[in-house]
Amino acid sequence: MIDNLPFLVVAITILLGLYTLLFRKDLIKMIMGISLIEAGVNLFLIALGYRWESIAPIFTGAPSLAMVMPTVQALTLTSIVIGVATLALLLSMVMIIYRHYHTTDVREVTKLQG
Amino acid sequence: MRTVVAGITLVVLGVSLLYAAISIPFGYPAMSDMDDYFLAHGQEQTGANNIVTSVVFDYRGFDTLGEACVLFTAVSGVAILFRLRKKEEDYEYE
Amino acid sequence: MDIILDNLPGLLIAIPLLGAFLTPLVSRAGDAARNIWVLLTVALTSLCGLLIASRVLETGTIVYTFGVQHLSEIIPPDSGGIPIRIIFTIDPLSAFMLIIASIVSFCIILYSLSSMEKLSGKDGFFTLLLLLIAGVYGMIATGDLFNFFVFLEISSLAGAALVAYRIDKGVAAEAGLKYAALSTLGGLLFLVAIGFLYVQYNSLNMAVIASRMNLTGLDIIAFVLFFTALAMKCGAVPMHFWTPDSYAMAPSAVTAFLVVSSQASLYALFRVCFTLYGGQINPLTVGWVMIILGVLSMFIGVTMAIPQKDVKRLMAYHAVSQTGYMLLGVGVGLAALSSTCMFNSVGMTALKGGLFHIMNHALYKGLLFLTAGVIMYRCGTRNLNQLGGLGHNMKWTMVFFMIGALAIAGIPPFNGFASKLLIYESTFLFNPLLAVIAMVVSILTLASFVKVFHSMFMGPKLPEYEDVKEAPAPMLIAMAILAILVILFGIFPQTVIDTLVAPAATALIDYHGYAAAVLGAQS
Amino acid sequence: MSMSKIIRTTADVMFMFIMVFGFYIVLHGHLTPGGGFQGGAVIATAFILLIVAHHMDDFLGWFKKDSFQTCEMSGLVLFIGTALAAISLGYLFFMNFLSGKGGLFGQFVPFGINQGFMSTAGTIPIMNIAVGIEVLGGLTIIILYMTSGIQSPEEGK
Repeated sequence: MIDNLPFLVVAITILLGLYTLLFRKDLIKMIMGISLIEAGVNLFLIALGYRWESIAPIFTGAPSLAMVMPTVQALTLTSIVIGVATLALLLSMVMIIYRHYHTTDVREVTKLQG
Repeated sequence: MRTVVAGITLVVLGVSLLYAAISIPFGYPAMSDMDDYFLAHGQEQTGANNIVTSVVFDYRGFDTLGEACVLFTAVSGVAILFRLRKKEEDYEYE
Repeated sequence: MDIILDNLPGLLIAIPLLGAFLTPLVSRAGDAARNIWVLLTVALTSLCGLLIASRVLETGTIVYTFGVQHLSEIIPPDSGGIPIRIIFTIDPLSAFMLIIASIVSFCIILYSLSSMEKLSGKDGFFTLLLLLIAGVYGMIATGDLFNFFVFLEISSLAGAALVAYRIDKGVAAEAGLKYAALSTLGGLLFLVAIGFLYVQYNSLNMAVIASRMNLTGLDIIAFVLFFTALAMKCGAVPMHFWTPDSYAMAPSAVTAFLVVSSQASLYALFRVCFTLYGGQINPLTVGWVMIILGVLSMFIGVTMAIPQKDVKRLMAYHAVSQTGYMLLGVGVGLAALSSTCMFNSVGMTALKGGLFHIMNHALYKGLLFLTAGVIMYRCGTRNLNQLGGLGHNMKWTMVFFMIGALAIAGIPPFNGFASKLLIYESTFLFNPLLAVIAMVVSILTLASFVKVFHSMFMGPKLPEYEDVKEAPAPMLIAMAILAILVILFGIFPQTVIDTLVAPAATALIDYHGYAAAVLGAQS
Repeated sequence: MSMSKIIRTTADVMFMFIMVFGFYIVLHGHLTPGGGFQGGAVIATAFILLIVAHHMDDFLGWFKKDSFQTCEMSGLVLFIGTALAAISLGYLFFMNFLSGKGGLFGQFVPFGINQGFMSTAGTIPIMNIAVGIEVLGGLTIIILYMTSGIQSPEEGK
C-alpha cells in the first residue's frame, strides 16, 4: 500500500483543487483551484510511467540502461503548457471583469443569470 | 442546493480517485511494449539521445504542433482582450 | 497531384494553422489583404474536408499516420503489431462530421468578413476563428485520444477568447470565463481518464485500446469520466449553464461555429461509447443514460427558452433542447443494440435520425444565429421588446429567419422534419412516452419561434428603425448557402440519408471494422 | 514601477547569463534534458526580469512589442515549415527527413550510451529552435499585455 503513495498524493491534490473550485466564492481562488487540479493531473501522468530502479530516458552518459517510460513525460510536457495557456487566459479575463465590475466575488459577478 | 450537488461530485470523484490510487500498482506498469519500442529504436530512427525529445518532436510531433497552437491561441486571446477599443462598441446589457 | 491527395488529412489541419499563424503578418498590409487571405485559407480547408469526405465515402476508412514515409506504413515492421505514432482514422462518421464543419466554417468566415467591419481587433479575431476551425477539424479527424485532448483544448481556448471578444462592460468576459473554466475542467477529467487507459493498455490509439480492452473497474471509472467530460462540453443538461451565456455573448458568427464545436464533442461522446468501449459496456444502461440526458435537455431547454427576451439567449436554449434530440436518437439506437431483433427494426432508424439531426441542426441553427447577427449588426440591440416591424426593410433576413424557424420546429418541407420524423418513428416503437415528449417539445419550439418572428419582423414600422437597410452582400450570401442546404436536405432527405447518413451509422456500430482498418485485420 | 538601483544593475547583468543558459537548453534539447519549451521559458524569464526591474516605458524603449510578435510568428512558421517540408519531399506530414542522412543534423547514432554529438537527430534541433523562439515571444507578450493591463485601469488603454 505504501508503494502507491504518489497516487494518494495525486488524489489529495485533485480533491483539494476541486474543493477550492467548487466551494470558494472568489474568482482568483477558483482559478487557483484549477491550477491545483492541473498540478495533480500532471503528477498523476508522470507517476503512471515510473518503473522501479529506472533512470530518465536520456542516453548521454547514462549510468544504467533500465529507463522510465518516455511517452508519459511527453504528455505531461504538453499538459503543463496547456495549463500555462489556460491560466493566462483565465487570469486576463478576471482582470477585465475586475476592471468593469470592481469585484471578483462570484455572487456579484453574475449579471448573466446562469 | 448548489453546495449539495458540489459535495456529491466531490465525494464521488474522491472515491473513484482513491480506488484508482489503490488499484494501480506504482512502479510496475501492466504493459509497456510501446515505450520499450521507443527506448530500443529511438536512437536509430530519430538520432536523438534524449528519447523524451524524440517522442515529443518526432514520434508524436503532431501533438507538439497542437501544443504550440495552444500557446499561440492564449497569446492572441490575451491580445484581443487587452486591445484598445473604441468607445461605442459596448452593447448595453440590461 | 496525388501527393496532395494522399496527404489530405495532414493538409486539413496544416492549412488553417498556417493561415492562422500568418494572419497577423498579412493584416499589417491592410484589411482587404487579410480578408482575402482568411477567405482563401478557409475555402482551401473546406475543399480539403469535402475531398476527404468524398474519398472516404468511396473507398472506406482512410488511415493517415504522421511522420512515416509512405501511406501504408501504419505499423512499423518490428514493433509487434502496435502503431506507435499519431494516426488520423477518418471513417464515414468522421467524414459526415467533416462535411458539416466544412460547410458551416466557410459560411461563418464569409459572414464575419462584413459583420466585423466596424469593430476593432479584427486580426486577433480572425486568427482565433481560424484556430477554432482547425481545432474542430482536429477533434473530428483524429484517432488518437491525447491528440483529441490537445485539439479539444485549442477549440476551448479559442472559443472562450472569442466569446469574450466583445467584452461588453465585462459581461462577455464573464461568459468567456465560465466557458473557459468549464472546458478546462472537462479537459482535465478527460486527461485523467486517458491516464487510466494508458496505464493498463499502454497505448493512446483508440483502435488499439478498443482491441485490447477487457472491462475492469478502472475502465468503468474512465468511462464515467469520459462521459461527464464530453457531456459537459456538448451542452447537455446537467452542465448546460455555460451554453446560454456564451452563445448569447459571442459574436453571432462565432456562436454558429460554437454549435459545431459542441457537436464535435457530441461526436467524440458517440465515438467513446460505440468504438472505444465497443462490445464492453452494457448498451442498455448507457443507452438509457443518454436517453434520460436527451429528454432532460429537450424539456429544460424549451421551457427555459420561452420566457427569454434576448434573441440569442432564446436560440441558445433551443440549441440545448435540439442537442437533446440527438442524444435521444442515438441513445435509443444504443439501447436497441442490446437485442438484435429490436435493433433491426428500431435501432438503425434511431441512429440515422440522431446523426441526420446533427447535420440539420448545424445548418438551421447556424442560419438562425446568423439572422440574429444581422439584426444585431443593423439595429444594435438583441432585446425583443425593443425590436419590431423589421420585415418591411429586411426582406431577405425575414425569409431566412422563416426558413430557419420552420426547420427547427420540424415543419415538413424543411430538413428538421426529416430527421425528427426518423427519431419519432423509432422512439415510438422503442418507448411511446419518449416520442410524445419529443413531439410536445417540438410544438413548444414552434410556439416560441412564432413569438420571436412576430415580435421581430411583424407589426408597424418603428420610428427608430425607419431607415434600417438590408444586410450587406457577404452576409446574405453566407445565409443563402445555409438556407439552400436546409431546403435541399428537406426536399430530398432519402438521397442524403442513403449517401451520407447510412454509412455513418453503420460505421458507428462497426467497431471491429474501425480496429481492423488501423491494426490491419488481426485485431 | 521600477525597482531600486541595485536590483536594476543586477538584473541587467543577470539578463545576459539567463539568455545564454536558455539558449543552451534549447540547442541541446536532443542530448540533455530540456528542449524548445523549457529553454524558451528560461529565456522568457530573462525578459520578464527586465520588465519587473525597470519601468515599462524603458523596457518598451529597448524592445518593441512587435518584435516579440514577429519572433513568435517566425518560430511558428519555421516549425510548421519543417513539418510541411516533409510533404514537399514526398513523405508524409511531420516526417524526420534529415536524421541518419549525413546532412545538416544527420549523423547516425547507434543504440547505447554515448557522450552525445551535436549534429544528430535530423529535424528535431530545428524544431527545438523554432519552438524556443515561439515560446520566448509568446510568454513575453502575455506578460507585457498583463502588466500594461494592470497599470491602466481606465477604459480602453
